[in-house]
Amino acid sequence: MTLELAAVMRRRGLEVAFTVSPGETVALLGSNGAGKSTVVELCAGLLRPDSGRATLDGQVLFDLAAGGAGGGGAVRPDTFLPPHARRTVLLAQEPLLFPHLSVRDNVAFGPRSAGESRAASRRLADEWLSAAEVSELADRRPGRLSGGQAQRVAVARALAASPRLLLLDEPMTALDVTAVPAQRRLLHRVLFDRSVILVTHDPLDALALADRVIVLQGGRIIEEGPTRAVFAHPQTEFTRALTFGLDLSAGPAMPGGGPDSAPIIGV
Amino acid sequence: MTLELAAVMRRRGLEVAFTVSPGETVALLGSNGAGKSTVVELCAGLLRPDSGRATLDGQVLFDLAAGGAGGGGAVRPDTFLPPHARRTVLLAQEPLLFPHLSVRDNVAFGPRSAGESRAASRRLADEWLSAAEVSELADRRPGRLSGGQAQRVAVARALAASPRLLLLDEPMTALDVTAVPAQRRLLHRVLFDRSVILVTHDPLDALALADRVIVLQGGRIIEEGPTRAVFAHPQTEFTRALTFGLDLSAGPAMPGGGPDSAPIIGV
Amino acid sequence: AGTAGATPGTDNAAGQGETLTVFAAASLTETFTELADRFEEANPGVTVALNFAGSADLVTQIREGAPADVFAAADRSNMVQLSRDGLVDGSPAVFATNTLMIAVPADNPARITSFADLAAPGVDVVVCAPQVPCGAALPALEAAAGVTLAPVSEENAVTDVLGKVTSGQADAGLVYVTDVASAGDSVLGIPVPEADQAVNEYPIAVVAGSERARLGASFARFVTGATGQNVLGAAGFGAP
Amino acid sequence: MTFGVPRWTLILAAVGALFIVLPIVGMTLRVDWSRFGALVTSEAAVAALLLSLRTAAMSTVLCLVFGVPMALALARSRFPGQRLVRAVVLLPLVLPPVVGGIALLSTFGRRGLLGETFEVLGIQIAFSTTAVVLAQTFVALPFLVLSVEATLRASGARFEAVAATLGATPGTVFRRVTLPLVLPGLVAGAVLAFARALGEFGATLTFAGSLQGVTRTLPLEIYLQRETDADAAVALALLLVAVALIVMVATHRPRGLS
Amino acid sequence: MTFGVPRWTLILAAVGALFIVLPIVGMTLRVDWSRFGALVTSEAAVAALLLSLRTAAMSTVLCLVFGVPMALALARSRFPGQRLVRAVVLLPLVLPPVVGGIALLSTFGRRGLLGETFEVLGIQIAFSTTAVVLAQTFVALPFLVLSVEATLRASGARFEAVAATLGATPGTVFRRVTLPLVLPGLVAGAVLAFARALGEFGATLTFAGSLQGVTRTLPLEIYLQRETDADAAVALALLLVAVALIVMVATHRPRGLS
Ligand SMILES: Nc1ncnc2c1ncn2[C@@H]1O[C@H](COP(=O)(O)OP(=O)(O)OP(=O)(O)O)[C@@H](O)[C@H]1O
Ligand SMILES: Nc1ncnc2c1ncn2[C@@H]1O[C@H](COP(=O)(O)OP(=O)(O)OP(=O)(O)O)[C@@H](O)[C@H]1O
Ligand SMILES: [Mg+2]
Ligand SMILES: [Mg+2]
Repeated sequence: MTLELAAVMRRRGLEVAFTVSPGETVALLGSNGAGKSTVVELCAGLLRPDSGRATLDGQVLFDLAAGGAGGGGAVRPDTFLPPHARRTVLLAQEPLLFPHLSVRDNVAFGPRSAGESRAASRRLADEWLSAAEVSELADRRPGRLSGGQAQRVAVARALAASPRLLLLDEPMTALDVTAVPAQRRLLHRVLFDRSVILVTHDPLDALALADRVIVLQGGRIIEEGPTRAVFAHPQTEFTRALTFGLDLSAGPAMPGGGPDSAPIIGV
Repeated sequence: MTLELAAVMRRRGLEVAFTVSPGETVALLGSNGAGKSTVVELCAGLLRPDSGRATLDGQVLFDLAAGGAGGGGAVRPDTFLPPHARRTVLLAQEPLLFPHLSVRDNVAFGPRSAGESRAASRRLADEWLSAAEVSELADRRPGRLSGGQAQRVAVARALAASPRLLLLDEPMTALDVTAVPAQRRLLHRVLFDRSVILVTHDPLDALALADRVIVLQGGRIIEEGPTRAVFAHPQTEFTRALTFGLDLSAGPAMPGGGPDSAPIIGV
Repeated sequence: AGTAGATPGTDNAAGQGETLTVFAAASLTETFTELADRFEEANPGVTVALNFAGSADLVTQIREGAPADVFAAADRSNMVQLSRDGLVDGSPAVFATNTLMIAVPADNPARITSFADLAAPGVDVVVCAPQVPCGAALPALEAAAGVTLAPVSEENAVTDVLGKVTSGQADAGLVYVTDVASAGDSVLGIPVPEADQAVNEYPIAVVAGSERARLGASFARFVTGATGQNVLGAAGFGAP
Repeated sequence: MTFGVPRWTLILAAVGALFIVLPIVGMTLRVDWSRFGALVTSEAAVAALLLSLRTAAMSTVLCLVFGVPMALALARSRFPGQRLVRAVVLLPLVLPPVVGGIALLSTFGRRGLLGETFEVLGIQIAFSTTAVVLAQTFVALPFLVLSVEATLRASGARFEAVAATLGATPGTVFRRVTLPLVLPGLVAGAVLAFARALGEFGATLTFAGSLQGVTRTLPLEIYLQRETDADAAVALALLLVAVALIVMVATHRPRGLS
Repeated sequence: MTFGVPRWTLILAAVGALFIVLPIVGMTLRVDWSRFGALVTSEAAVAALLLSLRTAAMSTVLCLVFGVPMALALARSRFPGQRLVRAVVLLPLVLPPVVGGIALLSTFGRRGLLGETFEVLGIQIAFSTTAVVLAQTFVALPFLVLSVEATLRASGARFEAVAATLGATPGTVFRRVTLPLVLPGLVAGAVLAFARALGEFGATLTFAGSLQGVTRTLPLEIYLQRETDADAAVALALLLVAVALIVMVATHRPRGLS
């Protein structure tokens, strides 16, 4: 499941090109407003770039000539695959749980849309809810969840849809400190053999989960490479600030690692 | 500005009582769903407890008999001060910027409501926007902000309202790593001489900003005390997990502190 | 009369189960409902379906191809319009007349006793607009009485004039004799001697192209005949 | 709890409500109760009421079938001339009675635009119960379109986007996300459409005529009764009001998204 | 971009739109254009149009003044009998023409519930332009209340709560948060109310009467013209349609919150 993407979106000042290999997890880093959410929304099909081309496993996601939307004289016609046909799943920055469905039905929504039976979808949903440690909320309406609870359910919903490409925009937001290691373990298990783009502000998440990092600034890629290499030898001010106080001398940071393997962050 | 609060809210399984002294910053810690947001919303007047009493600086915020809303035979009539009369300000877990106002007018909303002139409010707003390092967004509509940008503006809007009691529900959410130290410095400066309740999942925020911590679990207070004392000798599993890997031997954690003063967190 | 489920325009075997569709002015609702019943009694197997609306409405409907067999109008001009379009079979027959009368609320608050009183200042008089039958006769009446009215409202239908008087909204109104009769004791009728100078005539005719022209003609004769005149006379209509 | 209801607005609200309630009460006081039972159970009244209920229900179904897609198209897509289309769709609101009927005759009447086509097909629309349903649908459709469109716009398209990224096809999104989210607006719109259809008068009279049991709905019966017996008309009007009230109280339950 | 519009709905939407558009077009085709200019510029027509515009504008203002508070009370507060109140407020929608007028007469008429009070106060409503405005307000108010209430419910009270925590009094919240957020619904409701007032016929006829320049609005003039000259009526109806279209296209711009 290789993602190849090149896109320009002028309204957001974005111009990027990169590739995600099969099974690879890429962390998208960058300061607020750098364009991280824009990139994942372009992949998901929620935004339409001005121009560019993206393919997933050879299938064209979009292919838009520089002439602009529906440009006249182009020989190649513009292509824009709608989100539901892309088999990508986006966990957006806000949980956006369906207010009219129970927590269980929210999580079962992806499997149902993929054609699973009602019973099978519910079973799947219950499995994912238990993996996200929120089984006891299954029958609630989203309006009656706390912020962190809603976020966990949203993660379960995204993972349950079992996509070709998983797009996670700050999946750890609002989680309490006791939940973070478990969540990281869950993601590590799930992301293992999938293509994933993970937006995060936490260098520990990147270290624990990502094979490679891409650093955005003002809509451009300013740094790119294997996670440990980039963090060990930061080239830009942003990555220096990010890794400042992070001790990379210890072994690979793994979920559930003890204090001896713990990197350090400055306040 | 002393806050004295005792409240029971059965629907959320909450029963708490605590005090915030003038100028004191209290960090509210606890796992997801513990009741932190409920407590600050009770203080702000967005929720009505089943029973309890709260005073701010001697002024009654609410005073509700156990008999239930408008209970019959009570001698003392029920009191419930509406939010706008409380002079408390709540930064909620979601930014909820007014979609129809520019970023500047969002921040100027509090001062305007307090009776400032239009020009003075705007000047104040610009000052707070620059303190939150988002001056360049002043003329945008909230719909055109990134997640972290919206969060910063929401913080500026809450601070600009200069309340007697400031209620901050996860003010650091969605902020990028380069912004966190600056934001912490800003809060430290602002919170210095105010009564503040700060909800957070980050022990570093608590260390850097709070004089005292209150730990909630299942709607009850399970631990309480000066920050450094609680963190140095955690009594509950939650605080142990929270402070796990946090090195408190170094001097007090202060915003802008160098790597030598940096505590450590486990992954 | 109009039985539920009767489908206008269905062409049943002649005689048995025939439905005659009669379009009649709304002011004829009561009398024509009774006449239809009597006609059905006299002609077993015949059903009369009645369609009531303002005369102008009915003209529009017939022009647009409504399945009418007989048309009874509340004035000549609507019938003339229809025959000008070639939609009338034969020549219309006048089957009733009506004359104007002053109607005042039962307690007669403005103490009206004559047509001349209507012109007094402060008296709210309501009349029909000149475009509608009950108003068309008014100028003739005014000329005959030598009085010019300054009405506060020129209504679209005589029903609306009567409504204003019964509700006490107006001090007086000019309506038909039959309206005063049907309004019972909620209004008081004051005759206008000059009213016979402006008589309104009600014509009836078979509609051109009707598949039941013979039955229609017999209904029209029934209305102009003795039974019809009895029923109409009882309601206050004048003889043709 | 609510925080944006200044007290002075409650006074204005009460005056506004009284302005509508008082006339309805006033009308009730005019009813001659000794005759009420007999008046509303007369053969003609019952036939008219049944016809009204039947045709209004059918019109409401037609409004739902065509109106929801129209609202969706207006709220969720962009096409040239959209504003003009929306304005035209609302026109039946402004047409005085009779004029609506003339407009319908000009299209579906025997001599209308489509009349001849229908005639060839052996379909007679004008002056039949079908015509009543069409007339009611014509005047009621804008109500449904408006209610649903407003709810669609207010609820926004964010949840639909989420559903699409989870792999739901447009059909699934429509069925499982859009429809349930706008359900309150949909019910409100359907009740309005039903109420409007129930009260329809002018277009029916002109386009469908007034034949007892076939096209004479309750409003037409009221109009006719008024020719001879104003009391009877008021009694029947009260019957209509009661029916409308029952339907509205039973079904109109708009809710917010929170 | 939108993700919940299945393609088959567009076909239904087009059929629905045609069902409304065709009769309007059909009506236009009936107009005798050689006489059109003369007909719509006749003294009676111009007087009726001006009166209609004036009274409809005044009714719209009254609807805004009383309707917005009513919508606020219905959407944002809870009180016993709320559902009944909402249903009653919607009743003018269902009243057939004439019946609305009878109801108004029973309250504001000379012998009505309040009529004598007004008489004592020296306020003469009968046969005046005021009566026209009252009749139009009576039938148009439900439209405004409904639109605004739906928008209020859909936009939710979250932003109002935020404003209150920032120290805004209910008055300030209403002015600076609630009103701007429901503005699209407000404008839509006002346009609807204006349109409905413009087309009002039955209640005006029964309650206010019909005198050129005083109470004879355009719909009444159309109805009257029809008695003698159907062509003239259609031409005037087209004038009414054109005015309504212009107003709607110029102002009706509903927008979502996104
Ligand atoms: N709806 C929008 N319309 C126009 N511009 C927008 C919109 N949303 C975001 N932007 C702008 O586009 C740029 C990229 O935004 P984006 O949301 O991709 O940032 P981000 O990297 O996700 O930031 P954050 O870490 O704060 O979430 C920013 O400058 C932002 O202000
Ligand atoms: N609107 C609501 N209605 C009913 N119950 C609610 C509602 N919101 C939250 N709850 C429940 O009340 C409890 C306390 O919720 P609260 O939002 O105060 O938690 P929190 O400590 O803020 O959690 P988090 O860290 O996830 O934000 C939880 O069990 C939650 O499920
Ligand atoms: Mg983002
Ligand atoms: Mg919370």
